[in-house]
Amino acid sequence: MTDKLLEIKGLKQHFFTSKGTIKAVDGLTFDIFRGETLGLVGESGCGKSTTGRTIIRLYDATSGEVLFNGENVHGRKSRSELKKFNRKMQMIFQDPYASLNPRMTVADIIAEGIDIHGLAKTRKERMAKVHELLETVGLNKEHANRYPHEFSGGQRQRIGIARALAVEPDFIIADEPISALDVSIQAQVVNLMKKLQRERGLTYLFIAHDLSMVKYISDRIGVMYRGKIVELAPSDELYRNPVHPYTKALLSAIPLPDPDSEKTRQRKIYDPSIHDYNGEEPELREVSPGHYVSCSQAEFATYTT
Amino acid sequence: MSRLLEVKNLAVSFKTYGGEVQAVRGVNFHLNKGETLAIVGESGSGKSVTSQTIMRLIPMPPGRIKSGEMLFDGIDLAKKTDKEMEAIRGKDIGMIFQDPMTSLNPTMKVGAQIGEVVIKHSKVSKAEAKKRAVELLTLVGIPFPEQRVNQYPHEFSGGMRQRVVIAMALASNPKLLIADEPTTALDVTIQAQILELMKDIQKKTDTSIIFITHDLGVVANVADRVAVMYAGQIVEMGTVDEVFYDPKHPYTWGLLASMPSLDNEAEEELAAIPGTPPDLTNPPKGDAFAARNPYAMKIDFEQEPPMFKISDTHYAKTWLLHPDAPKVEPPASVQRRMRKVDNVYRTPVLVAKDGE
Amino acid sequence: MQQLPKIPKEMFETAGIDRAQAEKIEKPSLSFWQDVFIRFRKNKLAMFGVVLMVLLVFMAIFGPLMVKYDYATNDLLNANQAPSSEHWFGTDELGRDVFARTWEGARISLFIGLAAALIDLFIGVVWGSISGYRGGRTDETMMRVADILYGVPYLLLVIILMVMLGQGLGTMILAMTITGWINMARIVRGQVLQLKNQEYVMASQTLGATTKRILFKHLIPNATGPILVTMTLTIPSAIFTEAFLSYLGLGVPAPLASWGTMASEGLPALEYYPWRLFFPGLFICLTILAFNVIGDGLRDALDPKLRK
Amino acid sequence: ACGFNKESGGSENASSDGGDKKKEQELRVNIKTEPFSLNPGLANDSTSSNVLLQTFEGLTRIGKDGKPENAMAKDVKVSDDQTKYTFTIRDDAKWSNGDPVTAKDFEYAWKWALDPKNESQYAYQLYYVKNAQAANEGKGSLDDVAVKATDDKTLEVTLENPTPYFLELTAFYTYFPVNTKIAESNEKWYTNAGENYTSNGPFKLKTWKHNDKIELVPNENYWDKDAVKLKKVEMYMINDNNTELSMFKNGELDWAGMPTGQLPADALPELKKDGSLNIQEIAGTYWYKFNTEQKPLDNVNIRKALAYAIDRKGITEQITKDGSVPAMAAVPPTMFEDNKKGYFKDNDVKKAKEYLEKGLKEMGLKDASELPAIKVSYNTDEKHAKIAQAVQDMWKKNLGIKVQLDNSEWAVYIEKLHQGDYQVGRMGWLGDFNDPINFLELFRDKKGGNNDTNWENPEYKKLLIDSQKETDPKKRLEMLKKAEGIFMDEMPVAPIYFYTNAWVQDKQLKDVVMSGLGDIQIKWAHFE
Amino acid sequence: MFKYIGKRLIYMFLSLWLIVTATFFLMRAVPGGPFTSEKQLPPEIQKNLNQYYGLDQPWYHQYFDYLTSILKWDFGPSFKYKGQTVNDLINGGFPVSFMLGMEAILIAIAIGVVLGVIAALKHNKWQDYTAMVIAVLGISVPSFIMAAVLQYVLAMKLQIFPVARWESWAHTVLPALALASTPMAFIARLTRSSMLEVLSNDYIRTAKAKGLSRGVITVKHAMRNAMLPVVSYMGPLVAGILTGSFVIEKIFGIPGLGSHFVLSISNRDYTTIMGVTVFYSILLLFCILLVDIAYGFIDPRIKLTGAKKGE
Ligand SMILES: Nc1ncnc2c1ncn2[C@@H]1O[C@H](COP(=O)(O)OP(=O)(O)OP(=O)(O)O)[C@@H](O)[C@H]1O
Ligand SMILES: Nc1ncnc2c1ncn2[C@@H]1O[C@H](COP(=O)(O)OP(=O)(O)OP(=O)(O)O)[C@@H](O)[C@H]1O
Ligand SMILES: [Mg+2]
Ligand SMILES: [Mg+2]
Repeated sequence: MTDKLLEIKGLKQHFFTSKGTIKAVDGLTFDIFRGETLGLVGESGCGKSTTGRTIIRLYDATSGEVLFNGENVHGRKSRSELKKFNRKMQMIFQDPYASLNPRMTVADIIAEGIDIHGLAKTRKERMAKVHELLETVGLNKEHANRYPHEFSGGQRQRIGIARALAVEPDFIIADEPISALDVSIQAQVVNLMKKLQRERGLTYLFIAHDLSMVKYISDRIGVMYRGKIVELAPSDELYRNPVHPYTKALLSAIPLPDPDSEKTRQRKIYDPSIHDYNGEEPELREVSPGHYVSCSQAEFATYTT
Repeated sequence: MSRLLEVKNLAVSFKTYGGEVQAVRGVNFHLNKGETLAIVGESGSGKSVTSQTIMRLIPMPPGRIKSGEMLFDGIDLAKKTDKEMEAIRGKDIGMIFQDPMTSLNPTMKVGAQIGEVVIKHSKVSKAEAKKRAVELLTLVGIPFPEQRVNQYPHEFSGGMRQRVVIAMALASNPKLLIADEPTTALDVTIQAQILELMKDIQKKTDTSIIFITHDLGVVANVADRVAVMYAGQIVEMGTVDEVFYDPKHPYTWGLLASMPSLDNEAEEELAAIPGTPPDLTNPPKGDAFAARNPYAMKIDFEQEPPMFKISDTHYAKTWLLHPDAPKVEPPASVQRRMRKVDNVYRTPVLVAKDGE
Repeated sequence: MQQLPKIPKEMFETAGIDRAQAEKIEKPSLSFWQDVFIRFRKNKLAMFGVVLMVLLVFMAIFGPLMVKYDYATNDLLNANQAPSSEHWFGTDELGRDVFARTWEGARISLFIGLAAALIDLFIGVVWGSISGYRGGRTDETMMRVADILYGVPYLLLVIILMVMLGQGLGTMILAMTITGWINMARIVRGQVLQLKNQEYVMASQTLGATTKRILFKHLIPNATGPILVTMTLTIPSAIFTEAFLSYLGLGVPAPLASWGTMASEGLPALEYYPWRLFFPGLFICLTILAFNVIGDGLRDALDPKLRK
Repeated sequence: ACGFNKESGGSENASSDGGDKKKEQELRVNIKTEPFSLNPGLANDSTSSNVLLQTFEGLTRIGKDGKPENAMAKDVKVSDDQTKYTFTIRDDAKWSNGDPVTAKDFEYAWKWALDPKNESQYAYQLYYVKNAQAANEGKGSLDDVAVKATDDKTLEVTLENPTPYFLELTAFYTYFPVNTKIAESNEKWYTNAGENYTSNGPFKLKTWKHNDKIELVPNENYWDKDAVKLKKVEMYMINDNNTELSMFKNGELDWAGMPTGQLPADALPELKKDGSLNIQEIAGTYWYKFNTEQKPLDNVNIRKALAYAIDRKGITEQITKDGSVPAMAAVPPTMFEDNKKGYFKDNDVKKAKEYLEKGLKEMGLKDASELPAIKVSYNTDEKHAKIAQAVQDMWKKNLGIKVQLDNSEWAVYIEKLHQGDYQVGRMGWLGDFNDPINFLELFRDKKGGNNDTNWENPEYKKLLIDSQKETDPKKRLEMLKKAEGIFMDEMPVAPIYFYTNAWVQDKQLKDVVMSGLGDIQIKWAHFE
Repeated sequence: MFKYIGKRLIYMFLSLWLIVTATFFLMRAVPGGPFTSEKQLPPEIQKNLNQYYGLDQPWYHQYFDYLTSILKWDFGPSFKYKGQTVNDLINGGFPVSFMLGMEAILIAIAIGVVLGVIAALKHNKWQDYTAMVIAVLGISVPSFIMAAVLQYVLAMKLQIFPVARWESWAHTVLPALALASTPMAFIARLTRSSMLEVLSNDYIRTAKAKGLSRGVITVKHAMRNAMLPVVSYMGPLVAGILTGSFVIEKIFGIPGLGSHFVLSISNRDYTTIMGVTVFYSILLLFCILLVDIAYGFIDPRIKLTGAKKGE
């Protein structure tokens, strides 16, 4: 777990609107290691989706670097370089209904990447690949000629995954892949993602609200707040030993499917004004091995003791 | 305890080109004053349709109430005219819709959208309505409400929009609040805030709440009673303890089993329910869940199970409760949470076809 | 309290489930277009439109053969006869059989209407979708080009075309479409502006799809509804533009007549020989009606909100 | 009031509100379009003419009998060689503002029109005056133009050639006078009604709403003002035949149709039937020009075959329907009485076939089907289109000749004809003045003018030139007649019909005078 | 916003310049000139005329003369209507066309929107079909036929309105109706389809859930959102209608600007062609700009700056 697949350095994504600038992502720095799953959680609107989309170049970054295998993704690139990069990094979208073109067959959706990158020489080879991918995600051949509207949410999400897998990527960004699904279907999708990771050594950036699911799937978790990472740690460590007050508030708010514990749960409330930065920019500091917290020098002192 | 709402044998269907979708197929439940009933269930199981039928909001056509009564304070809502419903909607029954992104008019200021309800039902001036809108936004925890009332929905984040929708539903202190997945789009901290707010209001005004959600954690948090829906029917209903600690229906087991838990070192696979929901244009013979039910028996493919009563408040619709059925063990993760609940009958008894 | 139903014991044997079967979809496999087709076919009004259209086309092909009169042969002594068993639709000012002329004209008008509509469709869709999808300066430039074409006097453009290219079908179609596509482009652009932020478009972008691919595979197919409605509105305007072009010597050469020219020529006779306006006018209306109900039917059949 | 058999409701209404107007002697006519100019020196269109004829008056005026009579001139003296005219202006001739009309006003107006810098497009109408053409073309001086006001009331004019119809010309609007005082002080005097706009005719301009209407009232300074009965004339500009007739039927107009407006052809049979249609023959011919330099029209026999094979009666009865007369000659019968009969028989298919055969043989062809399709061009107009289609059918049926039709917008069409880019093209000519020369000289020269047929015949040309020197009117007419004979034998044009004016008018409207040229004068008009 | 409008104004100038240039050269390229007539003028006279009107100058000279005169808003004298300037023609004709156009637009919008809304509310009921038939008639019966029919029925037979001319308010009714019929039908169809779209939106259901009445929902919630496509369609339409319609003005004898658009070209009246084209284009470009701005007002989500990917 020391092999850095993705290095994100000072990434900023600002939106310029008529009402002023929205700093959706404001200086992110973190690494993702080969073969791990990094979970990303945080308040809604804190910039999680924007982060994912900027990494994969759906948005042009305002500033900062994204190094993929040591190469800057956001630099000027020729068409073929771009194509190569597009193959290596893929995305699964939040809404399984919106992310599949309702007027294309499943086979065409899945094969889109194959067609774009010319990964199949013949029609037969193409269909063979599609069938293989369908099997990989637990669907069968018979589904290839159907249209998305005939599938349930969970099945659609698996089609989205098959589409991403078609180009044999190393890295997949999953933006709330399960939020819109009901519990039992969430499980289908998560199981599949784990299985694929085991079999193909994939790396995930997993964005979600549902902290129990995030914990279940992630090796490490980053907590975002207002465009910045406030805490980053291995998942067990984060749950056992949250440091940043926002993380604490977040964890304390997770509802559990247990009426008794819910009746007694005490929620912590995060108030950003408790930080007294005095103009000092908080930085990510390592409070224990692998456990980073955004804090001032003074806070750092209290956190480490 | 007085019953605010009593739904009897409700069946709703939609005429589509593909055939008649039987979205709700004979639903019975009731709701007491000041009580929260959670409805859980798979996508497409008819949760939203049930709740919208109570408000008489399903599009007709293609929708049609095929049968049933919805007694609200003793009056059947199914028989009301559209005009009469206008006086009830928003005033006696408030509704929070599933999708906050699309539930607000994109071209109207947020304050005006909230103020509208106030003006309609309490006949106040525009200025007063706006004041009330600001109050309501404060109530749902939106910062700077004075500025926010003059903004448009797209200038709000998803979570904030959801709260606006909630504020609208609360505007005239309804007797019944129907909340259709009100917190799905929210992160857990805001979700918790909203849940607390709803409970707060419930306490103050003795509001009854129907709470629809996928999130069993939220159910555990808010519900007094839980109804589990599958394929247009309620398959299990009981108090929150009964459903969480002594579930009887295999679908409920499946739901509970597929949740990961925070404390378990979960290297094991999540227990997903395999397969897809049945086609409601052509509901299967027998038990609709049979095809996906690992405990399915032959009878499940032949005959629809009746509703069994396990306690005064606990019902389940499965052949497994039949005395002749083999004793089966729920999945391990469900077994772990099982415990003894009070007042359970010695053997389940059959309930009459209509009525509870 | 009720009696438990009597059920044979063996029914309670566990049946279990077949994992492979679990993913089966109950509904029969229908492609998107099959589905659209089925829903379209169930729409009685739309089917009426189709039948009407088929009848019109049938008459355009075989109508002129049904009477012994030729569309061009004059019979000055029998000019302006009212409809009768001899001349079903009467005769015109040169004594020509209006029935024969009407169906001869149908060929032209239907062809012109469809051809112009299709060309407008093609240019408008491509132009509008590129403009909307690219946005920014491309959009600005492309839309301003459309404005400029709109601003230059059409009559001048047409006369120039006529002089430079001479009379002919090609010139006529060119004249008809030179500005005709602009409306379509505006509408498609609006649609694309909406659609381009859909997640499936982003998904395609992340796969490295080219603009062309995104336009033709994703954006345009999903804008078919409004495109169809616009197209049904293009057809009548093409039919009458042809009449206007005839006026400038650019339309079909006399004695051939289209519905448009027949109607405009029949107009002054409205008070005296109303059949000369009535029949071409009626069939123009019927054509437009057919296209509108078909368009509406398709719109409904394609509407994702009505689907599921 | 209109005398139409309409339902009672309609006609009652129409007559009641029309009736008052009539009692008040208010006339409403349609003049179709905005006149290009109400300056007599600049006017070049019939709309302007129709207004100017009512507001201005020349030295002479075409009287009720169609002959020129003295108007502004009380006396005219002509020299023996018929080239020198001395006009004496009447003493009571006044402009509408009370200024006297002087001989100087004529001299000024004519020279102004001839002045090249005044871009008058109709200046050539004055070329009969000695040195006028040279001056207009910038080759001579305006001072040399032989028109001279010797004193306030005497105007001396010397002509290039003896011109027997000169007194008709002086009734034409280009020869009208202009109020020198006003025109010199304000060069835009003619653009609007108002005190700057003075005229010397029976009416004066009260209002001129551009593109909308012109309102005339009697000119109280007019020398013959007692003859003028109308109290007001409204001239509307509505360029739509159907609207015009509808307005007439509705009692919103007192006159519909030629020469100020036009009736829709389809309405004519009904109007004829109920007896309300008036028809008068005028000096004009509708013809098909042959481009004699294009095969096969360079062959005179083919031309003749084509000309003979036209059923003119059919055309005039079924298409124009306005009483127009089949034309088998070039000059209208109003000028050559015996042209009613013409030079050949109408629709003479037998002869036509003979000529065709002859022509084909000369061209070395066996059969008409070997002829390539002949292109008939016309400018866009319903009537032209119908006639062309009828002719197409006739030539096909009678001669087996294929015809292709080609219509274009007016300006493009004219350009085509002028450049010889056509085979057969329709055209018409309305006489400017009442003399055959006006028709025949069109084809005198191959280039220039209105020939377009590229036809030229030395004998024909000589006859025309000689006729201009001829002072004996009878001999002169004979020469012209002979020229026409040559013309009809060579057949560079196929005449189709002679024009008529067809109109309907209020039954109570009397004494509107229409000249043989089709001009209208309402000086004497009144309602009874 | 102001920056955006400023930018658009610059584009407008650019577009206008291109329109003027294209028109100038097209105009020169078409056969025939302002002095083309049956009778060919002697070359000397032709030369005089050309000189007088500056047509003997090299093209670039004339071209720049036009450009400068446009900048000075002085289009020069009409070639055909002697003594009148093009500015006179425009000043005289536009107010009339404007009046007529406004009336027609109001009729078209009022009736069109109502028809469209009713059709959408009563989707697939008889009201929908009735509205459809009316709209189909409106679309397939062009204005010149509509005008003749109106004249025949309302003026000739029923004697309610005068047949033609432009005098009193009663005179304006028929031409306005004729002019409005096609846009009205168009608007009805557009409104219907976008209303259908809007009515199936969730926020309409939200509004119902508030207990609002149908009328309020339709007017306050649905219509504003449904008007967007109609508004975007209106840009060129308004410019076209306000500057008059040749056919309608011809049939009703209305002294508007519309006839100059066509007649100036038929007459090859160069200065008038340029003048009315410039005038029309400015109006057109303004209308399109207004529509784009109005779009943002109607739907606050629409940003004026055409948002690009990643902006
Ligand atoms: N295209 C855009 N233009 C302007 N602002 C935007 C745009 N996209 C996102 N934003 C803003 O950027 C911020 C971050 O948005 P983002 O979608 O990344 O949040 P998120 O963390 O994914 O939230 P959620 O959990 O609700 O999905 C928000 O305030 C949002 O309003
Ligand atoms: N307007 C409609 N026309 C046709 N079918 C409909 C319509 N509305 C709902 N349905 C069908 O009714 C069934 C129940 O839908 P409903 O929205 O109640 O599900 P739900 O339980 O709320 O699911 P989710 O959790 O996804 O919100 C579904 O099969 C759906 O397809
Ligand atoms: Mg997001
Ligand atoms: Mg729902």
